[in-house]
Amino acid sequence: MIELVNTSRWYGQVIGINDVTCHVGPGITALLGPNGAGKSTMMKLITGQLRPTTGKVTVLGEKPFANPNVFRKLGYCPESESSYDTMTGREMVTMLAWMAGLTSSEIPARVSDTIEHVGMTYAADRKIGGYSKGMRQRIKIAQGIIHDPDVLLLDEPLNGLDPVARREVTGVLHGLADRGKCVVVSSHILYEVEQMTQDILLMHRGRLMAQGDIYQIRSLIDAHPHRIAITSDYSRKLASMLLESPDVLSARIDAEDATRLEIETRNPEKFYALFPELVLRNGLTIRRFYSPDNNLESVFKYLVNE
Amino acid sequence: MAVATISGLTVRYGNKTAVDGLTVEIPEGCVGLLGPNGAGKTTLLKTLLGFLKPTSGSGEVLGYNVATDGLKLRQKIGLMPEIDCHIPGMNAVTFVAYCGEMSGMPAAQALRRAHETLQYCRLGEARYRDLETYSTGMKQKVKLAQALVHGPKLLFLDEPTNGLDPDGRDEMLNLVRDVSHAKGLNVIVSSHLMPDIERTCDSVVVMRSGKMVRQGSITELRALDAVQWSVDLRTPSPQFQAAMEAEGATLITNAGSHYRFEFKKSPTEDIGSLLFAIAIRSNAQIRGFERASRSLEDVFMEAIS
Amino acid sequence: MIDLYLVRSALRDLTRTRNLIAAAVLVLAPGLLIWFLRLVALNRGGQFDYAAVYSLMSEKVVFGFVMVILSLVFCTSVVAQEVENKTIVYLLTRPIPRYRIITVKFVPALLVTLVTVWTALIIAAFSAYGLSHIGSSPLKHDLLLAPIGVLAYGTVFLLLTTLLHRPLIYGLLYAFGWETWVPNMPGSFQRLSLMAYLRVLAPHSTPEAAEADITSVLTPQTQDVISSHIAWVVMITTIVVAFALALYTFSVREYVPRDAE
Amino acid sequence: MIPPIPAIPQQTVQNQNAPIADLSYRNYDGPLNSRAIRWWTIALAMFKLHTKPLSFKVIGALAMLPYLFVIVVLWLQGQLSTAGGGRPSFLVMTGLVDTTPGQKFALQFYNALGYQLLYLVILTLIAGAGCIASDNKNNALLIYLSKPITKNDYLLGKWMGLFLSIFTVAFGPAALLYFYCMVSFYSDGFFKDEPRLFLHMLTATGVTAAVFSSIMVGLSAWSKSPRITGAIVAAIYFAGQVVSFTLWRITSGGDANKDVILAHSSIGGAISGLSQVLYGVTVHTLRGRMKTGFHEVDYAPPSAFAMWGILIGLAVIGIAAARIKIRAVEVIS
Repeated sequence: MIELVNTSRWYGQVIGINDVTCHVGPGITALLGPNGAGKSTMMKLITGQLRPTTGKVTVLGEKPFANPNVFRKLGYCPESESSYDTMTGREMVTMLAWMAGLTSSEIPARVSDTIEHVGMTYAADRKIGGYSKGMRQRIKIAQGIIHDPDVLLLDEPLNGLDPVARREVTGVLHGLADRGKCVVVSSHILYEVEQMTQDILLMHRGRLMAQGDIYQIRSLIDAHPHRIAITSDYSRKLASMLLESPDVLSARIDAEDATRLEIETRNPEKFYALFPELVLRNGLTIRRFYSPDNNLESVFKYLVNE
Repeated sequence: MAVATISGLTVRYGNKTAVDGLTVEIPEGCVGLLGPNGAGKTTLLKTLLGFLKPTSGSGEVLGYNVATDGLKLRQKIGLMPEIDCHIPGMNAVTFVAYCGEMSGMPAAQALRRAHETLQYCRLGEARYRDLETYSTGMKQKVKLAQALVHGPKLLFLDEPTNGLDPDGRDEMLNLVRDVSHAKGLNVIVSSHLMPDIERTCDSVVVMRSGKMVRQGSITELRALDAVQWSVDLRTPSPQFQAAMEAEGATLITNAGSHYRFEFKKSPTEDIGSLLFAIAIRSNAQIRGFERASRSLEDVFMEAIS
Repeated sequence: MIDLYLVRSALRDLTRTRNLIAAAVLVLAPGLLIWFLRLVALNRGGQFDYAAVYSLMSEKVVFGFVMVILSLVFCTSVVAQEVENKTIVYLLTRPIPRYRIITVKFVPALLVTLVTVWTALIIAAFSAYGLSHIGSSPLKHDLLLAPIGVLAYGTVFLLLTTLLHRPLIYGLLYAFGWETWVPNMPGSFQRLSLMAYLRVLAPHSTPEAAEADITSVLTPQTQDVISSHIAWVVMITTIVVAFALALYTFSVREYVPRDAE
Repeated sequence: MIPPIPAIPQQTVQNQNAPIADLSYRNYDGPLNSRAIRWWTIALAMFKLHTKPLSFKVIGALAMLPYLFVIVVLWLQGQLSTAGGGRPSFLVMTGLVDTTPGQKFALQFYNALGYQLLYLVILTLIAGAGCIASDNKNNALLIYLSKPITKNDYLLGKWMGLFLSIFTVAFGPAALLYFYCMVSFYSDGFFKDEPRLFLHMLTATGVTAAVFSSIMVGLSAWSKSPRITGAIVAAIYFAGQVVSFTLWRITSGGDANKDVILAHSSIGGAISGLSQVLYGVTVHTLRGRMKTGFHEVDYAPPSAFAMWGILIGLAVIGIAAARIKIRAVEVIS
């Protein structure tokens, strides 16, 4: 639904995004990357606020810049906290609903429904100027989904939301995705993303570093060294056994907790496949088994920090 | 000993009650202050700083009365506000030294401390640059440095990791952890991100609609009555789940490749062997397992519902 | 239908209490000044030259100040305020062509300016001439010409706001630097200023200059004369060209500032 | 799943004699200044901040020109009076110089301050427009007030910082002129004729700086945008001057000493009126039109009471406005 072909965008001499080619289809896609990686630039290109310096951006088959045909089916929740401070939440959503081309008869009901959907009914008639960060965030999301867009882009939508609101909003996004809409969410908080989707786009220094399914990306990383912590009563015995394997690079017993053994393997895939047999064959009692590197956070760190 | 003792504290703005008869004793160490938006956390912090006069009730922080000893209090407290703030036209060193001087430090001492705290907050050569050119992560560090410069005994951190990317967040959390656990400062952290609280705090206070609804150490609050195990597979596997259920385990939650099971019968002695055996049988690959406890998020959701 | 709603919503925003108070001050100021002068004249038993006073107020205060400052503030805020508050993204990602967005925001700004200028003129005229002599006043002429002036300045400021990052500053420089000095320059210099043409269209008999300080009498008083046909042509061309350019610029420019990431 | 971080062992308070120092963070138990002078810290920091921009330095340097001009005029008059043999020079006729004992130097100081006023206004706008407005914009107020200072410390510091910046520019060149006159005209009765000139000069420049800073602080506190504050102050200043002067022209009908209070009822007008009162000079000038010719006019100083009243009123309103607005916390309705 969204397509970028060799897209680059500079701001004068400063690079925003650099030669990005990707395709985003229905469902939730997470756009990840450290600050300054180009996530916001990419969103602005897709939402037709900026034009690419080189390359091509198409949304639903058309160029988005100042194109009403695209905007009819596109929703956007910007990152900036500012909005129409002198309006009430309901007024702002109503105005933007008008501008989205909804008809006057359906607007009041539609606005109330959407505001209810993001859990803002209790404060809808207060001035936005007095809203907290979380309340602004929800009104911003409401205006983005008011016209039931096919493509929805949200820039850091969960920033500043409390856990309750976060669950509600995630629920709303899942609802949209289940109906075949294309939802792109950028975020810093990786554990949130892990709960939301498996499809990611990872940006770094303006380039698209990785894209696809988290598990696929994880197996790519399996080719690189990996730490695994094992808690058992036989740390030393286990260490010597494991060190016999050529794939285990090091084994270290925790200085404080002698039952905790941390090993480093250069072939995690193979290690994970062989370890259960080793345990079962030798009748070892393992009480805890986990890898500090086995989450999106370390995938991210690994890719970004090289 | 308690850092702050609050009894029956009520704070109103106009006709809106932000803190409503709050009674709580905040222990020493690193304490997480949790609550949904509008629960009165920020108001509570502002009252403890002596900005707002309580409508009724009393509060004592570090032995000072919050209603009358605002100045003495602020000498001993450092505040890291949630919002972006800086003084235009200053670089980080000047700014932090200036903050030190406002707390009464002689100019030379303030400058010395400014360098010391900025270095501690991992802000290298960038500290000579104008604050307006800083990234979010650097601004957060400067905000922390200015709260530390006058050597406070108590630190208020309002959403310290807001808007930070994973690296920045990691650095900030390590700093908070270090300052509270190795440097002997008392810290109150308010955050919406439960993993942050889990990493930095020892205990939490949960607020809702201006009242305290739960308090305790994180370990206690997270303890589960039942024995549950969480298992992380390489990819989601329905066969594994079926095999586990055949062994008498009940599935509690499943998110992607994360599973959590509860054993109704007494827990097996050698859980590792059991899990590995099932995994081999069902052709799944275990990437990790551990005795589950409740997540702080669950504790929080339960407390405020 | 959409347009009507948006015009109404923009109007509501323009007529907020703060704006109304400022407008009220500007509307009442010329009238109050006239009353003050009238009182002084009566106390002294002197003659109150209402025609001269009204001319002074209408040319210098209403056309020269109230109209310019109001169109400056309201018309530059059409785009600049949205950019400054970062709310323009909401407008630019809606399925409405950009030229329509800017037009529906521009029309209310013009209306508010025009109504304020009209009110100020009416109050000034009635304060000066009183009910009895109102028929002999040039009020009708001024009221008819006010829209031309408002449109001319409005479109110029609209163009500024679509082009420049800080239109208010440049607008102030233009309005109170350029437009106050150039019309008084000798020779054909005055032809570079809108105010000179407006003065031709709405002529006011300036009272014989009171005797001046030694420093101010040294300026020569030799200006060429602009015919009213030329004035009409210039004014209308300015309005059309500035408006068309503003619409075009707004349709093709990017208004999203780069985030300080 | 986020793995828990192992607890860092609790460390006891650092031993001073430890062989390896912990360079990370230590507590501060050093000396503290008295709380009574904290406003001065703010004032000094603001003074440094205001005077740092290049624009301030350039305009500040330009603001010395009027005093240089006055020195040139005094020197020229000296040359002309020796050459002219007793007849009044054109400088005397146009009012640039007054040779009456007791008026001679005071008039020069008065003129120089008058010429300088425009520069001082621009400097006030450059330095002061943002003095509180940019704190509002950047939420710096929260930082200030979370330190052990009060609202009054903050306000006094801000005011004093701005005052010092303007006062330096107003007083500095005046003091130089005073020194020049003292050295050059000692024998011409500089001290004998005008013994209290220094005091008058100090008051006139001080009041100017104080009024400008009070008005600026008051308006700045109510704004979030330094640019708009600057534009508003400039508009009030210049429009007020034009309106009050025009009104005076019309009501006085050409009589130079009628209704003068009206001519002085604007910020700039009141300041120049008060400085005329303080220096006690009668301004002598030529008026008229090319066609009808010129005649001599003398302007006597306006009422001292009215001038002080207007200026003190403006200053009090400014400071009160700032005091009302400054709060540590936004009250949410």
